[in-house]
Parts: sequence; C-alpha cells; structure tokens
Amino acid sequence: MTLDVQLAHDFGGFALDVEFAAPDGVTVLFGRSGSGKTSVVNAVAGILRPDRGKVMAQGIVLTDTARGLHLPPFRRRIGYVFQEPRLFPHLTVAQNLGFGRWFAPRNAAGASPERIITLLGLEHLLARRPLALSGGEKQRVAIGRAILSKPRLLLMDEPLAALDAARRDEILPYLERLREELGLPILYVSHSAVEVARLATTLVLIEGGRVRKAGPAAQLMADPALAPAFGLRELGAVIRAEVAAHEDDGLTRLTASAGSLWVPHVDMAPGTHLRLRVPASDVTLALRRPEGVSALNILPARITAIRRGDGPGALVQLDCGGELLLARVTQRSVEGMGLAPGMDLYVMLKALSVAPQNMGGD
Amino acid sequence: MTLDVQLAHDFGGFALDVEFAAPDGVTVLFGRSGSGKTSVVNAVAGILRPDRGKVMAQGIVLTDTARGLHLPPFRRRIGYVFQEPRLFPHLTVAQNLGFGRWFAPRNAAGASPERIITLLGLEHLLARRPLALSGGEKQRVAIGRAILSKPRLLLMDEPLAALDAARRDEILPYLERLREELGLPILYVSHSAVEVARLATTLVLIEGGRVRKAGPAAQLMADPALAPAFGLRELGAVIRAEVAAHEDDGLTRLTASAGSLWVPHVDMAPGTHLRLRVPASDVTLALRRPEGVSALNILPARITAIRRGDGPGALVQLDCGGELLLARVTQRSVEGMGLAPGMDLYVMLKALSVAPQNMGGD
Amino acid sequence: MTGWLPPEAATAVWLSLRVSFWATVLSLPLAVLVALLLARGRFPGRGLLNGLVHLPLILPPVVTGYLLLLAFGRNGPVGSWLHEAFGITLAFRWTGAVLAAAVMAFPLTVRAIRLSVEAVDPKLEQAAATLGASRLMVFLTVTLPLILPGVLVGAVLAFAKAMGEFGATITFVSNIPGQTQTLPSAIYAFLSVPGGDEAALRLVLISIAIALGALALAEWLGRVVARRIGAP
Amino acid sequence: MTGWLPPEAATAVWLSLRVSFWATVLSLPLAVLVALLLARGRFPGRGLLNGLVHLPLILPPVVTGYLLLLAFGRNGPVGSWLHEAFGITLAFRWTGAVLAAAVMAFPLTVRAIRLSVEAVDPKLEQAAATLGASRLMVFLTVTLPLILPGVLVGAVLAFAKAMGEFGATITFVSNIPGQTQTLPSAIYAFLSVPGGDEAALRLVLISIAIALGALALAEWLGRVVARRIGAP
Amino acid sequence: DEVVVFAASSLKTALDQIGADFGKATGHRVTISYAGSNKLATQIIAGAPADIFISAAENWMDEVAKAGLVVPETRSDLLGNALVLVAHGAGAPQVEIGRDLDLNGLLADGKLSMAMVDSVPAGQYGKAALESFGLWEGVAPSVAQAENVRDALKLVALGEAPLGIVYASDAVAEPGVSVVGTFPSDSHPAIAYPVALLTGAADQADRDFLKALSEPAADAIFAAQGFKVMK
Ligand SMILES: Nc1ncnc2c1ncn2[C@@H]1O[C@H](COP(=O)(O)OP(=O)(O)OP(=O)(O)O)[C@@H](O)[C@H]1O
Ligand SMILES: Nc1ncnc2c1ncn2[C@@H]1O[C@H](COP(=O)(O)OP(=O)(O)OP(=O)(O)O)[C@@H](O)[C@H]1O
Ligand code: MOO
Ligand SMILES: [Mg+2]
Ligand SMILES: [Mg+2]
Repeated sequence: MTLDVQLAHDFGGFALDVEFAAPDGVTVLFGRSGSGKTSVVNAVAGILRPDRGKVMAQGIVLTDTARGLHLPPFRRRIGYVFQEPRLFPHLTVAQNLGFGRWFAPRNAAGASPERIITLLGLEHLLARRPLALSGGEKQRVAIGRAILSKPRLLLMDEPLAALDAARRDEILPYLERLREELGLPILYVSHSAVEVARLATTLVLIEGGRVRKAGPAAQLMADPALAPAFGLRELGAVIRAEVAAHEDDGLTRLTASAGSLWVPHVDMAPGTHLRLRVPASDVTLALRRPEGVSALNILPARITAIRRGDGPGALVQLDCGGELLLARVTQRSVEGMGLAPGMDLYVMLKALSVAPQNMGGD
Repeated sequence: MTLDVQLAHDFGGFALDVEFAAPDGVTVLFGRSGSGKTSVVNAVAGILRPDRGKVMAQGIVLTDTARGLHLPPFRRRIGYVFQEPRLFPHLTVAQNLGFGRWFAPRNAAGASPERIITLLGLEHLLARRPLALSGGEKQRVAIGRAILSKPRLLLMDEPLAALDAARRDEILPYLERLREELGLPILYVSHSAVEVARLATTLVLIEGGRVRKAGPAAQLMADPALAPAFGLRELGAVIRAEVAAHEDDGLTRLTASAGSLWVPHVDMAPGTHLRLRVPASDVTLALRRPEGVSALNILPARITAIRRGDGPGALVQLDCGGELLLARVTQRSVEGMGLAPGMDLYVMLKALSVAPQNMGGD
Repeated sequence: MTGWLPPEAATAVWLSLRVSFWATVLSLPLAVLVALLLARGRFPGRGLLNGLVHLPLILPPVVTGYLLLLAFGRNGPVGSWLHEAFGITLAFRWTGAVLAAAVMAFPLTVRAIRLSVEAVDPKLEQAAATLGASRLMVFLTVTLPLILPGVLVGAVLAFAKAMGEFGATITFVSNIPGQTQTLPSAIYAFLSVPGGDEAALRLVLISIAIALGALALAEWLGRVVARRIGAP
Repeated sequence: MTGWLPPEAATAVWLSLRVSFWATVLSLPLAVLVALLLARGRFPGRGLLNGLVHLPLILPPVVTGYLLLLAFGRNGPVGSWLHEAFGITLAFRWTGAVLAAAVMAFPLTVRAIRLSVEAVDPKLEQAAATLGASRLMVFLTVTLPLILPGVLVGAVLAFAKAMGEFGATITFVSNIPGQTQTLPSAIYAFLSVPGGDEAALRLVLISIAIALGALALAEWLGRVVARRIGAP
Repeated sequence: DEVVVFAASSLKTALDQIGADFGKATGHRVTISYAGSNKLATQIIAGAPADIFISAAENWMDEVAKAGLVVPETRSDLLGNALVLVAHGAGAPQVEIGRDLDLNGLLADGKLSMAMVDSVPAGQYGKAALESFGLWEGVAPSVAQAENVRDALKLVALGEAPLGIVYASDAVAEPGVSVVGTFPSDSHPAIAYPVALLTGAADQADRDFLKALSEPAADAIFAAQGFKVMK
C-alpha cells in the first residue's frame, strides 16, 4: 500500500477515528463539510499530531504514536495544497512557485516549471505579489507551488473549488497525467462527484470523523447503498473500456465488454484502457432497440436489480456485457414498461452526454 | 433598476471597465478566474473606490466619482459574503453571527437567527471560535453573518464553493426564498452554470474586466453564441412552465406551451410559474415518437437552426410550442438522421434528468 | 521588617507604585490614539508627531526632565495655565512624577501598540464595515480586541519603565520624601552615600519583585487574550 | 563652526554615533533570538529569561550601570575572565559604553520583535515546512522577512535609546572625553557648570537631529518593507 | 603622556581651563572625567584607569583610600567653598542667616531648593547648617532635593523655587539668582575638595599636573570661579 493511515484524535467536541489504506493512484477523501477530511490530510502532512495512530507512506513510517515517532513535515516531502491558498505574502508569484524547489533534492524527478506555469495560466502574474491576485489566481499558484516542490506524495484539499469549469477541465487531465507519468500518488479532498469519478482510484467516504466505506472508486460509485452519501444526482457507475479508433467526424470509438461506444474525441492512443463514468441519470432504457434517434450508443443489457427510492425515482442496476451500469428512472416508467429483474432491454446513451470530464485513464 | 453599476478602475496590469444594470432578483456575475468579478463586487460594497464611475442601488447613489461622492461601506447596508470567510477571530460563532444585527436598524425586516442557524447547520458550533472550524463551516458562518445583518442588498462572492452538494442544495432554495419573500436583491458571483440557472434573474458575463453581455438569464443561457463562455457542457435553454398538478407517484406535471412535462416533485402550488433549465446535452432527438422508453417527456418540435461546432458536436435549436430549446447532438447523428431546419421531430427528456437544481421560481 | 526597610523606603515603594499605575493608566488611551494615527493616518504632521513621541527616548532623561520643568513648572507656559485654569500643580508634586513617568514611557507604549495595529488584517475591518459598523464601532469591536495583546505589552512596558524612571523625575519634581521620592530616587540616594549599597540593594530587590510580578501577570493575561483570539 | 561646537562635543557626537551603531548591530541578532524563544519557546526558564531581559527597563539606569560595573569591571567576575581569556576590557572603554547601551536598549528591541513574531501566521510557516524547509530555513525564508518591520522598529528603538542613554553609561564607563564621553554625558557635563546651558542645548539639538533622521529613515524603510509584504 | 583626572562635576569650568593650559605648557594631554563624586569613587574602586581624583567631599576620598588606591602622602585639601542662600531674580534683599531667620515666611508656600540632603555633599552641608540654627525641623517638609547642586540652583534661577542653598562657586555665574546670605563656615563641617594621586598613576606627568593644581595660575582660575583656595 502506498499510504496507510490509522488515526484517532479528539478535538473536544469532535472526534476523529479513521483507518484506511490507499494503493497507488489518486485516493479521494469524500465527505460533507466538517466531516474531518482536512484533519486527516493534516495528519498525513505532519501538521496535526494525532493522539493515537500510525501513518505510513511508501513503506516509510511518518507517524507512530505508539513508538513516539513523528517525522517533522519538512522531512516528509509531501506537497500540500491547502484548503486556503497560504501564499507567502512577501514573495512574488515566481518566488512562491520556486520556494519548494529550493529544498527539493536536485536529482528528484519533477514537473517542469514552464509546463506548470502555462498549464495554470500564471505567465502574466509571475512578478505580482499575492495581495494583487484574485481568489482563483491565488489557488492556482498554490497548486503550482506544491507540484513544483517535487513531492513524493501530493495532498490536495479541494484545490479546484475556487476555479471556473474551463480552468478545472485543463487542470484535471494534468493531475491524471501526474498520477500516471510521475507515478505521483495523490490524496485528494473533494466535494464533487465529477472530480471523484474522473480522478479517484480509491475512494474513502468520511462521515462524522469516521470512515463510512473505503475501496476502489468504481465499485463504491456504483453501489446504490451509498447513493445518499454522494447525493442522488451524483450517482453513476464507472465502466472499463479500451480506445479502439479515432474516427473522422471527431468521435472516438471505445470497446467495452458490452459493445462499441462512441464518445467525443479522447486524446489517448488506441489500445489505451480508460474508465468511463456513466451517470445514472444519463441512461435511458428502451424495450426495443430504438431507431432514428440522436443517441448513438445503444447497448443490450439485462436488469439485475431494481431499487425503489422514497421519491418518484427508482435505481435500476443493469448487467451490460459483464459491467454494472446504473440507470435512474421514474417509478412510473418502471410500472409502465413493466421492468423487472432478469428482463432484457436496451440502454441508450448520448455520445455527447459522456463528456470528457467523466473519463479518466486507468 | 435596483442596481446600476458603471465602473472604471486601473489596477496597473489589469483594467476594469464595466457597466450594467440589474433589476430586482438575483444578478449573477459569471466569468473566469481573474476576470474582475470580485473587483466589481468590492466597488458595490464601497471597499474599492473606483477611478471613475457611478454606483446606484435602489435609487440611492452609493458612489459617483464625478461628484466626488463615495458613501462609506458601513452606511450602505449591503451584506457581503466575501470570497474568503473573514470571520472575526476574537468572537465566537454566535457573536460573529450577531455582529451585524447590532448595527442594523431595529425595525428593519430580516431573517430570524434561529432559522438561519438551522439552515446552515451551525447549532453545535455556536460557542466555538473560528480557528476551530473547518473550511466549509467558516463559509457557512460568513453566509449567516451577512444575511443576519438585515441588508438592503446582498453580495455573495462564490459563497457555496467550499460546500458539499447536499448543503448547497439546502442553501440554494433558501437564497431563492430570500429573493422572493424578503425581496432582497442579490449580486452573486459564481462559476457554476447550475447555480446560474437556478438563481439568476439577470446574468452579467464578465471577460477580462469588461462586460461581455448582460441581460435576462434565460435569454443568455439559450444563446448558442455564448456557449463557449459558459463552457459547452453548461449550455442549456431555460423555458417557462406552470405547475399543473402534483401526481401520486411523486411527479409533478408542468404545462409548457409545448405540452405536458413530468418532473420530480416541485414544492410549489399549482398555478405557480417557474423556470426550467433544459441542458442541451440532456435532450435526445427522435424522428418518430419513441415507444417503450423510460423517458417520460416526449414533445413534438421543429428544427429552427443547426450550428455545427469545430468538434464532433452540433447544436440544434428547436421551436417547441413557441419556446426555444437547444439540443447538443453529434454531427454523425445530424447526417444519419438527415436533420435540417424546418424538419418536424420529437424531443425526448428524462423526467429525472430535469433535476430540482435546474428549476427556480420565476 | 522595620529594621530591614527604613520607613521612608516603604513610602517610596508605595509612591512608585501609585505613580507607575497612574502613569500607565492615564497615558494608555492617548498612546492608543497616537499609535492609531501613526499607523493608519495620512496627515501632514505625521512625521513631526512621530518625532515628538520619540523625543523622550532619544534625549537623556535629565534633558526631558528639564524641558518638562520649563513647560510645566510654576512659571512655565503650560504649568501656569494649568494652575490658573484648573488649579492643577504638577511641579514638586507626585502628579508631576506621574507626568514625567508617562512622558518617558510614552514612546515605548506607542511603539508596541503601533506594531499591533499594523498587524491587524484590514480585511476584517472591511468586513465589519460592510456589516454596518462605523469607524468608531469597527475600532471598538474589531481593532481594539485584536490589538489587546499589544496594548497589554504597551501597558507593561509603561509600568516597568515608570517603576525605573529616575532622571526625568528627579529633575522635574525633585526628591521630596513622601511626596516625590520614588523608588529609584531612594535607591539613588542610598547609592550616593558610602556604605549605602546594602539598603540600595534591598530596594532594588523590591523593585525587581514588583516589576517581575507585573510582567508575569501581563504574560499570563497576554496568553489568555491570545488564546481567545486564536493565535498560536 | 568651531566656535559653535567645542571640539570635545564633536568627539562626543561621533562617539555616540559609533556606540549606538554597534550597540544596535551587535544586540539585534541576540534580540531576535530571545524574542523568538520568548514568543515560541516552551521551556522551563522562560519566565526567568523574560524577567532578566526586562530588568534594565525596570531598574533605575544607575543601578544597571552599577551592576554592570560589578560584573564587567576589571575586578568583576565576567570582566576579569574576559580580560584574561580574550584580552577584552569593557570597563571605561567605549566598548563598555556599547555594552551599557545595548543592555539598556535590549528590552525595547526584544519586545518589538516579539510582537512581530507573535503576529506571524503560523499557517505560513506550516506551508513552508510542507515544502521542505527545515526550521532554520523556515525562519530565514518566511519568519524573518515577515518580522522585518518589527526588527526594524526594534533597531530604531535600540539606536534611539542608545543615543539617549546616560545613567548606566556614566556609571559603568565614566565620562572620559574622547573615550567614553557620549553625547548625553557631554550634555550632562555642560549642564553641571555655570553657563553651560547653551552648549548643552546645542548638543541636545544635534542629538534630536540625529535621532529624528534615524527615525525618518526607519519609517521610510518600514514603509518599503511593508509594501513588499503587502500590508495596507 | 596622558593624565587622567576624575573630578567632581562642579569643577568643570575651572579644571578644563587649567588642564588646557597645562597641556599647552608641557605637551601632555589632560583628560578629565566629570561625574558625581560617589560615582567616580565607586569607579576608581572598581579599577577605573584614573591617575588623580578630586572629590567634592572627604568621605568619598576616604572610601578610595580605604581601598588602598590613594597614594597617602599626596592627599590634600585643594579647595574650599562657602554655602550661600540664593533667591530668585537679581537684587533680592539680603537676609540675616541665624536662628531667627523666618525661612518659611520667605518661602511663602514655595520650596527651598537644595541638593539631596542625605547623599550629595552640598545637601549634607546645607542640612547641617540649618540644623545648627535649629531651622531644619521647621523647613524640612518644604525642601525640594535636586539630584545635584546645579539642578538645585537651576530651580531657583527658573523661579520654580524662591530660595535655594548652594555653593558660592555655583552662584557666581548664574545671573538668575542673587546671593542673599552666606552661611557661617562654622555652621557646617568644613567644605573641602580633597585631591590625591592614585596608585595607578605611573608617570611624572601625573605628579606634575597634581603640582600644577596648587600653583598660583590655577589658584587664580579657581578663585575666579568662586572657590576658596586652601593653602
Ligand atoms: N491590487 C491589484 N494589483 C494588480 N492587479 C490586481 C489587483 N487586484 C486585483 N488584480 C487583478 O485584477 C484581476 C481581477 O481580479 P478579481 O479579484 O476581481 O477577479 P475575480 O473575477 O474575482 O477572479 P476569481 O474568480 O479568481 O476570484 C485579476 O487578474 C487580478 O490579478
Ligand atoms: N481545533 C479544533 N477544535 C475543535 N474542533 C475542531 C478543531 N479543528 C477542527 N475541528 C472540528 O473538526 C471537524 C472536522 O474538521 P475538518 O477541518 O477536518 O473538516 P472538513 O471535512 O475538512 O470540512 P470542510 O469540507 O468544511 O473543510 C469540524 O467539525 C471542525 O469543527
Ligand atoms: O536613562 Mo534613564 O534611563 O530613565 O535615567
Ligand atoms: Mg476542510
Ligand atoms: Mg474573486
């Protein structure tokens, strides 16, 4: 395991007691405001010294209260994008960005400053001081500063909350690439199911200072029992697919075990495996194969389970060539269409509703 | 007009030059990071004294540089939820919340503290000091503090960015109610198209310190020319409808000019008019009326325009009983289905994809 | 004990406490005001005011005492006016010792408070203003509580300095046992006679004990205040 | 000009400048260290150290001078050790005046710096630590730049106090023209002879001019530093 | 060679001149440190590099002698002084100093300015003189004790105190006061400025300057400053 965390800490009024293990990749801490996410990240960074617990990263013991061991933060080489920017007010943006590089081992692998500056759109801000930056600009500098310190592990506490969708869409793929190219493990705090689907290898659901559930992200996100934790609207399954071909009209054909899927162009070489989030509310069911509709992706499937909610909705779990899909439909449709487990039917997905934000490398 | 803003300010390296008028309701400033949103809000609050310009709220001149007039912030009675919480560190949460009440006119109308505290989930935090709060908790206190100061106008700079979806879904309807019940005008900064669709009466699109476009939100959001500004995925039309009936299975039937629509239960009395955002990527087109599908809402429509994008997508504008709808489909479907202006066909909307977050009172 | 400490020394201790207390209490509000003006104000005479405040630090205390005598003495312009208008006499009175101590301590107090004022985040004051607080109310409800540790430090510095002030005091109000003979004057007197060292040492110890007590109290108060503000 | 200012006075001005400069420069690093210890440290002798630092403020200067003489005089324990081990003599040398001025100014400097340290947001220091900076590097790259205004204030206070220090200096190193006669001692000497007032006044004016110059310089530097830090 | 003299502050005007003249005549340099006698004595005992000490009172010279730092045969009383009563302003009426002197009446609510009566020699002499006439008890509450004689004199010159008791030598050059009476020399212990060579003095220049202090040229300068030259 890349990261083993086991912590207990009493804030007086709030008790933290979590335990989880995270393999390589991106581990997302997901939970409501005040559930203890930042506290966990602080403990990994060494800023919070827990009452009891043990934290290991890549085989190195960072904290072990039983042995009275607590590696100081500066020896951990853990980059941390704090929830608030925490820029150094006396340094320019360029100096803030370069701060960590100064202390990093010369020969450590790391991202190139120029690349990061361009990615984060900081070129014209380099000479400024933090006071003269907007909220989102500050946060971007903080992200760059942490990445450029050549960390062994990256902690990101809601790093994109202050950013607009366009900028977020630029940064997310880069974080994926960090994960893949540099093999940089990331512990990521997020409120956003989209970010979770896109980035998370492992998901740790935190509730009231405890781990509600931890495990592979794809599995947890397709678990109807956890739907309320994500928020119903955020629910969706994640399926595996492989890039088959880039076609002339800008679509990319993927092959999943259930058949071919067309999605907007994906910037990955044919043969690449990827993960595709299919939000439950984007799936339409049809009894017969629909003809003459604008939805390009129509796959045969079999109902495995139906779970009626308290409201007007129902969750339909489908086996689609061995992968699990979730569809959120009205109970009226369940009745009207006579849906029942074991029934064969078709799922209909629009090519464009599977937006690039919902895909990530695997 | 409730709010008339006309500003020019040179930050040296960034020039602000905006002009817009906002009627009652919620005016959303939408724009990318660093585009000048916070600066505009600061000028309305009286914190930024612009080089040139005039700001009027409800007929009162707040700033008029031509006449050397600049009402100090404390006389403006403008509540401001800053982009960062700015809580008073020496006061408890309860004292922070009560701060503005102290200075507000005794007889001014305002929200009840108990109500706000419950809404924001602050009951158990009242005795704490800000240092012992999580990021989201701080932001919630800041929201409560501004609302409880009984302002005449509320400024909110990305107030929900640090909050989880569930909490956001609790607060958004409340903000709508503030707008309606107290008639409190709100100037709201947001990155989120969902928030815009939900709240905005008026939308002001800011780009590089200038107003790109300002006007009624419904109109701007259905404008294909503005699609890149919102991000393609955020595009969607807003149509008007009336609550017709609440049905037994938890659905609410709406009547729009194009016909009946079923959506998840809406907490509004029959007869109420509302605005419904229909994201372009949620609309599926069909040549014949589809049968045996889980989508409940199937309406006849006629294509009014097709706009092909640079990528694989195309935007189809539809006349649906007099209201404009947008559909985002692949160019492949346009070819395959032989779509062309003037053609009659059907649009298919899932009841549940029109989530409550996309609806707002009108 | 009577043998240990001559009665006049006890009087001096008591007088010094009284003088230091009043010098601290009376100068503090003015010090806060001046510190605010210097930290935040943008007015023409700012540099001058700053210089004036620092004079007692720069000048040998005797000179300060002498200048006080010239201004506040019976025949001095301010002194005679105070006497005629309010019946207040400072020269040769313990009240004069208060003035001397306050003047000597003033630069220290102002500096301490000013540093605190400059450390207050103006964003919090802006927030208070948008919540309807006038400048005065912002000061009372936000700025003042936040600079409290600095004011406290200023007060301790003032008290400590007042306990030790000698040169300006003796020059301005002389050394009248029971009226203006402060602890330092008494110590000085003992040091000036052969063999007076021991008596002087006792007084020095008393002086140290008092000031360290005040210091400890201030440290403790400071920690309480800081914890409330949420400082580390 | 020679008539305007007696030659010994010019010497005194020059000596005072030298003494104040060195007292400031030499005591500053120690003051920063002590301020850090007092602001951040949690060790047993903290209260004691705090008391010790404040002693020169609390005690009448003459007493401080006397204690210095006892400790650092030729026959004093520290003085004789310094003399034997390093050949350093402080008593009755200008170096001793530096020591006296530094000691007298020390509490002011430490207090100013300590206030600044306490105003530094520990969150920034945490951020620096996560970026790989050791405690020393955090101090050098984050804490020190942020407390620079406070250090500057401390330095000016030290310099100003050193320019005005009289009691401890004359007691410790006497009043030897050209060697230990600082500006305040010279002023004192002129004040103690008939008809010396005028010469004293001239020296006072010089003293004021120098200190105000230093003050203005510091204010200006402070503003530059503050602007860099992004303070209001 | 350098001659380092530690001398009581009140001697400054005269000694500066004598030192300068000596320097011109011999080529030696005379450096004089002026401070209160008590400070100087303490410093000499603590090892100050002084060659000659001129004290304003016998008791501090005694302290130095007790420490074995005085070359005994060189000690002598160099100067004397008289104690006078001064009043504010020029041309104040003379008074008769004696048992019948109505000091409180003359003070009329004001203060009698003196040097510190228990520690500074001038104050000690003044207190003794007042006691000898039985005046001390009555006037004590009205006595303002200045740090030194000069300050006591200044208080009178400024009119802060109507009367003061100072040395005749101090009163000479102060235009703001008039001497209204002189205390009889037997009303107080003899006022003497003892001088002595210190054991640390090595060279001939020191002895030469000590000698020069009692030569006629020096006598004249001292006398002009209001001192009584002792022979
Ligand atoms: N004092 C200043 N000096 C120079 N430039 C400034 C100053 N203050 C703000 N700016 C610049 O003005 C621009 C607009 O800032 P503003 O804070 O209004 O942006 P914003 O739209 O609120 O962005 P965000 O969504 O990131 O908070 C930014 O590019 C910022 O860098
Ligand atoms: N020093 C403290 N004293 C008491 N309670 C504390 C302290 N620090 C944090 N808490 C509480 O611990 C809980 C968890 O805080 P934490 O900052 O870890 O939450 P979070 O999950 O990061 O929330 P958010 O999404 O709002 O940032 C919160 O309820 C907070 O109020
Ligand atoms: O130098 Mo003083 O320092 O108050 O007499
Ligand atoms: Mg958090
Ligand atoms: Mg902003």
